[in-house]
Amino acid sequence: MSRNSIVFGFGLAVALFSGWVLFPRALYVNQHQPIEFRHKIHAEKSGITDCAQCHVFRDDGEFAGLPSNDTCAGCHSDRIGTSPAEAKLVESYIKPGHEVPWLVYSRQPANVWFSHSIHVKRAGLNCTDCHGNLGESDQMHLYQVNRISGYSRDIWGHSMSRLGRVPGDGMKMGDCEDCHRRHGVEVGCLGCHQ
Amino acid sequence: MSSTVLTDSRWIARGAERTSFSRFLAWLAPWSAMLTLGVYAAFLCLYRGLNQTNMDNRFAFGLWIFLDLGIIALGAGAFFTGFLVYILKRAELRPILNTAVVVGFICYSGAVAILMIDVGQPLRAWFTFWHPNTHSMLTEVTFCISCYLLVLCLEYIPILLRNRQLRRLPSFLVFEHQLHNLVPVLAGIGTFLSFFHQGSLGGLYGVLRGRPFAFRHGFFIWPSTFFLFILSAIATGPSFLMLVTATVEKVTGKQLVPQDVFRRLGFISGILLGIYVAAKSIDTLIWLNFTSPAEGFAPWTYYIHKPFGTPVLFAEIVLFGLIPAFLLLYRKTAAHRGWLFSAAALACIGVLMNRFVLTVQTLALPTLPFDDFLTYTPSWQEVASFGGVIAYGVIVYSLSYRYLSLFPQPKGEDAHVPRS
Amino acid sequence: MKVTRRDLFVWGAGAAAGLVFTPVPWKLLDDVSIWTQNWPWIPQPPRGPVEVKQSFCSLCPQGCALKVKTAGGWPVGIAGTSTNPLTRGALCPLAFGAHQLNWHPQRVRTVRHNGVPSSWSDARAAFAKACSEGPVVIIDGQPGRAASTVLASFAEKHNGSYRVEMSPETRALMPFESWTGVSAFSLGYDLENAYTIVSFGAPLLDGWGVPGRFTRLWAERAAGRSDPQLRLIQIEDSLSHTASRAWKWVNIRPGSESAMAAGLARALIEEKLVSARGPMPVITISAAASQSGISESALGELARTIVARPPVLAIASNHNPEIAALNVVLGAVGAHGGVVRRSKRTGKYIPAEAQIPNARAVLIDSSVPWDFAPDSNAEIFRFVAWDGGLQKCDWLLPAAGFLEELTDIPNAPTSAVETYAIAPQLSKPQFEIQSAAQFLVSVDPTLPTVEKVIHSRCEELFHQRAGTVYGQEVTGVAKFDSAQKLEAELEKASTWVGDPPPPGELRCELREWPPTMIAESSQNWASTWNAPVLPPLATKLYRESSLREAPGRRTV
Amino acid sequence: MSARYGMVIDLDRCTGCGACMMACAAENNVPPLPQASARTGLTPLLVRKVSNGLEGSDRREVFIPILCMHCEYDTPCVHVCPQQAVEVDKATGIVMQMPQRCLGCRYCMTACPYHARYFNWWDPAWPKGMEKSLNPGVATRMRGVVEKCNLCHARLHAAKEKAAAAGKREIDPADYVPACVEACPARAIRFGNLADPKDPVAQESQSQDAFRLLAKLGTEPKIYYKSKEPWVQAMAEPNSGPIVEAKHV
Repeated sequence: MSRNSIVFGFGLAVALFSGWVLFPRALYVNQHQPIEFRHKIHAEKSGITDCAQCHVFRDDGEFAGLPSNDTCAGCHSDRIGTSPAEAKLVESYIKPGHEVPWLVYSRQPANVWFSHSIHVKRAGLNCTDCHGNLGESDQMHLYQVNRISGYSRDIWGHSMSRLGRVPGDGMKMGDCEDCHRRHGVEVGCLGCHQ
Repeated sequence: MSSTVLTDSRWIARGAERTSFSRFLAWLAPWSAMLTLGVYAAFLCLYRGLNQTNMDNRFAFGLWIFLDLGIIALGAGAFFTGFLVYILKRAELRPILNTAVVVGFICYSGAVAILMIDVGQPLRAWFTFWHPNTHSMLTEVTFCISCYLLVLCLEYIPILLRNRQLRRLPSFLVFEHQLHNLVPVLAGIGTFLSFFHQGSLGGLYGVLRGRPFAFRHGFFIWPSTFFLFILSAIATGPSFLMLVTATVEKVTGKQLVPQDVFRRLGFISGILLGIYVAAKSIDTLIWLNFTSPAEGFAPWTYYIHKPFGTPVLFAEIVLFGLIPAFLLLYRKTAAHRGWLFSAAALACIGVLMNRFVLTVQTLALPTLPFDDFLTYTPSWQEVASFGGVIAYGVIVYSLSYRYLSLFPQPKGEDAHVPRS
Repeated sequence: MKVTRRDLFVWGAGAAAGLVFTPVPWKLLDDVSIWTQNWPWIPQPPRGPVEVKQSFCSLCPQGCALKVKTAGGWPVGIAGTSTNPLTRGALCPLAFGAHQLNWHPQRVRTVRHNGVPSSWSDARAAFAKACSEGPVVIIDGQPGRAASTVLASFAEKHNGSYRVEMSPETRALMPFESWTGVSAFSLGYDLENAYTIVSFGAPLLDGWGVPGRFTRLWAERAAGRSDPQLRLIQIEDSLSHTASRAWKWVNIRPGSESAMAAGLARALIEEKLVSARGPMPVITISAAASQSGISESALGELARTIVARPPVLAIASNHNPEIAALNVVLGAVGAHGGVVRRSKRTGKYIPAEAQIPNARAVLIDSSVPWDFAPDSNAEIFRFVAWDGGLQKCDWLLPAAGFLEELTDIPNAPTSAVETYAIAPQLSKPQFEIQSAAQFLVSVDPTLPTVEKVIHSRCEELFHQRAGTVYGQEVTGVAKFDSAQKLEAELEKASTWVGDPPPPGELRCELREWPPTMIAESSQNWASTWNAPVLPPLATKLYRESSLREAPGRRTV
Repeated sequence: MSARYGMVIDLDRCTGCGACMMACAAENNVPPLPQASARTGLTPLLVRKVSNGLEGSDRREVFIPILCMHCEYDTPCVHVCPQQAVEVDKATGIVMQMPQRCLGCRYCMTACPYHARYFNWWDPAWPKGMEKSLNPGVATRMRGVVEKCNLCHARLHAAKEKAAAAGKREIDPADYVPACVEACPARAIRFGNLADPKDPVAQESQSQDAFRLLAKLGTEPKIYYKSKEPWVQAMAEPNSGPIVEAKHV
């Protein structure tokens, strides 16, 4: 009997190890941002305090999302610093006029409709409520893409168990629903899908 | 020849006489071919999508749904026999218990397999368990069928483990014992689940307010078809068991069960069929005179489109309902093997016909005043996967019959009558 | 120690039990279903800022005003401009899928010489050579545009001839041109003031004129009324879309429109229902009745019904002198609610016959319907955005597709007032395209460019100080303090509308009753516009609905 | 306040041009699949040509736009869906179909008496490059799911966002007009809030000539039709004389 339980336990251990440790590594591919952007530096050096200074709302209320080249070119039309990252920005994107192919941590699929206007302007949410402290981060964290679904790992959240998540870590539909439930805001499927 | 574990004869129950391995293979060959074609067709439907079928936006359900409803009705023998033996303690039916379980297992697993091809996005089918809509009959069906399939597996395993080779593993034997003691409980659960999904399969169409041909009132949340389906299923399940067993006797040329078992089954079938026919007639009258007119549909309009004329209604209720019921109950005919089995066959055809009318005619009939009557012929992919399920059934049954002891054996130490 | 079979079973059991408590089965289940929701091979719409812009459709001579939604610089949605006084926010069905046309599989992507890929320089050289060797014929489908001016002046300078392929609506007006001497291109119908409209198979509600004009007019004054303010009488051999909606449908034998018109004219004159103008039709009432397959009494009854509620206007689906003559008998020419002259501007044009003898080269502008097939041994230079196939042409030259070039929008045929508008380019050209005008300018640089002509037209409008500009708001031309301002306003896809002409501008006398002509069958949306292909969506929807057959040659 | 969006379609005004179908298909990124037929195609809005069954000069034809009727009571498709891919929106009364949740069992299609639901028998596809012309407000669907008219939800989204940007809660009705309504050159299709007694469409829906298809089923459809012609009004209910779908002639 003891032999049986040892063998059984061994099988159990192997499964648990591969499931919790090996599986995530196999599931996600690491990718790197085209440019080592650093929110913190920008906040300190240029005194940008408000996210909306770069992540602007268009006049029609649509949120522009990531700043386009001309926003960056506002300061970086030519090199103003010494960092290689800036050099790359100026030389290979702004001057040739290519938009920077940023990897968006919170990118949702085409069937999701999300209005920043409604959440920020009407409901008065802060950026950090959903995006966490990305704005103060010293540098961009590793971007991991799911081999199967193609989603960023930030959508599921970094802990495979989805336990102990903080704002900005985990943006699945369930997370939206939780917040909506907490605030008693009810929208149907097509309230957020398109 | 060296008799290794893999030798065919070593797997056959001691004392059981079976045909030669080569003849057995010859028997399996055509069925395997049929199954292979079916699997290929199913693959096409999954890989290329349902455009491989001839279903369309108005004929959204086709051959497959009819098949599912049909074989699930015929498979009802499994739970019902279990119910009779373990709950109502009708010991005389024990001999066909194993067959009943195998047949049930085949029917249900086959139905579930077809359903997985029939839905457009099988990989998302589990959403039904995660986000169930409790108001939907289909949710009820999905839950009950999948649970009952699990029950059937659990009932099948002990039969499997009693195989001559497998039972040599002590742990298996222990497992088998445990399971076997569970069987009465399983039979109870199975009965409960089956009542519900047989019913909700009927409810599936009965709730269709938008299809006055199928729509029925009932009581509480269940339309009358809910109860009619349960009745017709338990009425014809035993008949189907009789037919299967009789066929096996023909093929193997052995007498496998005591003949009074057949008469007993026939009697049960007959009684229930009689009740069903009565209930069905009453329901039909209510529907023709009240339910349908209230929805703005004059009942005669359902029967102006050939081939679905009133003869179909007559055949379903009288020819394949009342008559077999009579034949099964009337002593003289019931005593006569020929009459008995043709009556059973009629009953089975009747239940299939009922399912066909409900699934196919409902969709063929127009609802909008400017709609026209539609027809549909299944594509070869649909037919092939249909055939694949039948072949699968034959093969599984043949294997079970050869290597497991489905029937009490006249002699030999393995001669096995389930313990009480 | 020896691993037994049992060990394997036990180990497997342990592993299986363990796996259930790992993310593996659950996460895979989740990710796989998410995968099915985002299959990589399923196209998704472009991301990017969405803007709404204004322009005009140039796919047929009607030039309807468009509200165009763009995303990432590509048109992604079409709707009508409700502020436009002529089209009033309505469009033909095809327009709603027009933004797909630029990616149509039959799009002409490169210059082709007898089917083989060639280059613009070769085409230019070949054309220049042709011009030096003999006369060229230049065919235009939408005269009055800036581009038309370029084409015409090229023809003039290089002893060629400039001809025009006319829309069915314009052809229906041709008889009046020959009788009054006023160009069919400056004639129109005063629909708004007509109380009875007799249509001889003209698809008034199904591809005739500007949908926003007649369809809206009919919807407001006639639809569903037993005694409508506007009586639409459809005389047609089949229950067409128009016939099925008309106040009255007169079911006649195919091809008997002319006889019907003449018969009606005779009945009107004989029964003194009109103050007789001009000669008596040769055909007798009984002959007309028997030819058109209705009883004499019905014909007489119809004649009385027609004049019961004047003003009356008869509309032919195509060139048909007898129907035109009926208008003269009815006194509809030059009258309130009849055939009117909208401007003094446009001159007459030589109609483009399919027969083109002794020309060295024929240049066909992209505005000419693909059906127009020149029967000539001359070298043919055809500008077209889509290849309709089955047409002989030596040079196939890729022209601008939908909204791919700046153009101006002259009068719509049948319009009762003079109009002018500029259609800005809203879609980036994907291939090396050129309009016929650009091509000719590159051959003869002394010609004015389209932009120049548009500019001078704006100057002209400004100096006339007449008319009104309909944009975001309505402004009289007199209010503009410079031609530049006016041009700038028009470049925002506003529309200039001239002042309505004084009545009685048009006089028309008939010397003898015109000869009978075989009336051509009427057409519909699918056949009026000049592109040889339909938007794939239109083909699909016509196939999947019982509305009408999708024209076979115009497939996806 | 909760709205009940609905339509009144004036059949006397419909000329059968098909502009509504085109606008609908373009707005909702319906793929122009050449292999689709009248029975397997996708037409969230389908204009059907119906005749009074007579021939010759007595023949009459009418065009009937058929779309999801957004049934208000005991909505047939909603209570049959096993996994809540269909629901009636509390705030708008719109019957919402969620293709990403759908498993393609097609039970809802058998439940719908109007045949207003369509199955994606094929994966959507467009001629090369044409995906650039798709409407960004609407995600394309994958094969194996059911779709139908969602009353141009993308336009409701846009209206909501516009309102939110202006700091308003309620949308401006002028900002939310479905594509078919905007497209109709005869203004035969009118859209409004049936719950608002002041709304002209709500009033029109109560007029003499207004009717609903198969009203006796008791599903309270929110799409009304309107006609002065008796034979057209007779189409409200079945079994009422020789009314047939007109084929091409």
